[in-house]
Amino acid sequence: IRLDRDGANIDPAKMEIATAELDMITDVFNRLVTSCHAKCIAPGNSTRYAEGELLKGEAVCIDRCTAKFFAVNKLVSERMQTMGGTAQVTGSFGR
Amino acid sequence: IRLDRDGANIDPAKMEIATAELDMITDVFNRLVTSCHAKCIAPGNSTRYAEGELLKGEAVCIDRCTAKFFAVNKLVSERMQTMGGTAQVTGSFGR
Amino acid sequence: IRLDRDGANIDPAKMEIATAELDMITDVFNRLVTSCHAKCIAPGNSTRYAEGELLKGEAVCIDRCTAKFFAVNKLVSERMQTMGGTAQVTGSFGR
Amino acid sequence: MDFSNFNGAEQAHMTKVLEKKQMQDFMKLYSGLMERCFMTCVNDFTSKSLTGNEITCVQNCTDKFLKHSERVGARFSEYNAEQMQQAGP
Amino acid sequence: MDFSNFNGAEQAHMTKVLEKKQMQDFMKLYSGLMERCFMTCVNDFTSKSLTGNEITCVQNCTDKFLKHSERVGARFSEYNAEQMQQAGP
Amino acid sequence: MDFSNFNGAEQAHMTKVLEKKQMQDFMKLYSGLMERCFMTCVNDFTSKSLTGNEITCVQNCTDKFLKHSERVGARFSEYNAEQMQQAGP
Repeated sequence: IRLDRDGANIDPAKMEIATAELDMITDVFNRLVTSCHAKCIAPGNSTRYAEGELLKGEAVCIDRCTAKFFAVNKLVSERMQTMGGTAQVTGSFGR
Repeated sequence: IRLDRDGANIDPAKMEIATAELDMITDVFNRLVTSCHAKCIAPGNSTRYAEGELLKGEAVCIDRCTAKFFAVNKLVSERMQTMGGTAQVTGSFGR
Repeated sequence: IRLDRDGANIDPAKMEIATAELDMITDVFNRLVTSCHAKCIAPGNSTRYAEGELLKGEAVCIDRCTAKFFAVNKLVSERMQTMGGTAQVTGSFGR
Repeated sequence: MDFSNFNGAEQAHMTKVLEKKQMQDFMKLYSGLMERCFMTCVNDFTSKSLTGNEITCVQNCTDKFLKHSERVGARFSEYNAEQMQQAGP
Repeated sequence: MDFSNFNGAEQAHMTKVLEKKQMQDFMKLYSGLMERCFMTCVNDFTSKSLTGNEITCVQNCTDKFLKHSERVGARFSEYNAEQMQQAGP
Repeated sequence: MDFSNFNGAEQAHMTKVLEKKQMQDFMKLYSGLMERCFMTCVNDFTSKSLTGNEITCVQNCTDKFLKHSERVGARFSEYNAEQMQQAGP
């Protein structure tokens, strides 16, 4: 247990978990941005980047892509719990 | 304010900014190496890696590719300032 | 030299090297998983993920792919030592 | 993220962590965007300077990526708010 | 990794480092797997919900990736053990 | 990077940060190079051992990548020096 300047308690374990959660959210967000960019922006353009605006079709695609990404997130997370994935995966590292 | 062994001041905020700047430079350098490798080395070779030397054309390509990468860096950086990109992007994270 | 709660010595330099070694092993392992997935699982499937089991051919491919990955690891590491790669590479960073 | 069961010192600590992470995120977004627009728009290496077409392409690519990232961010916030409500009190 | 020349305090320290790393690894494996299965299986954006085919594909992709990763891990351990023995006393 | 307005203690601190970062960079370069050369050169999985062609390809790939990275580094240094001069007194 650490005391900060004002004498309040900081629980290091709690901070570590919150930081890990934050890292996870950021990682997922970054992959979401990249994946939906690849699905909705990059491929449909035969004339590459002729305009800087989001086209109507691109905007609609982004909304659907985002919704499907969250659904896959949920699906994979459930699947890994069913398979007892955590134990298998970290266990497989051979340490 | 922290004192080191010799009693000199170390300003933690200054150190953090310098470290972030260093991380940024490294990240840009690594992306430069990867991008120009993809543009100049990998694709033109139908006979994959028949020699370990840089060919004349590859060396010239690397120099031009590097110059263009810096120009894009400047262009994107200016564009993001015009758009007020910083506020938009970090603001869009929804926290 | 730092003392832990029980008064035992912790050598920070030793800890740093061990942590770096651990980072390296993890990085290599992750690249091994990704590379052999691309070589053995993704491409051969015209019917994408019709089953959740590893097929016989996929399992054999993983074993060979892993063995070849280790061989490449050894080859590259030797090559970089011959070329005095360490000095060249870190030296080329221009700092 | 729900920080409501954090005391003042813990909240202050996490705010600092968050600020540092946001700066890192921004840098990563910036360099990722630059690499992506470079790879897509620049394909001619017969000269050292960008062509007019390349400049336009990079500017549009930048604008579009930022708008894309902003829109995804909006959907992400809505989703997180929904999740929070379902978990709620 | 050979921790045999570490004293108790050093071993305890490295155990904590290892635990933290394993949590980070697991998260990275998870988000990498999710991105990969999304990119491979989801290709229809005419609706907001996953189709039956997409759901099956994602489940199979997940199962297969975990089994793949497990098998690679087993080969990796064997290889490390061999290397250790060759270096050994 | 301009450390001229740093005091001795701050310079010493940044030197340590730099050294650590260089080691990490080197490792990342190494594992990235290895992955790249493996993906490009190794395509036959009918056997456990590398073929002669694969060995030659990996060696050339390594040599070429290091020379490429060295040349890019030289251009990068020149560019940074120019930028410094333009900003300068």
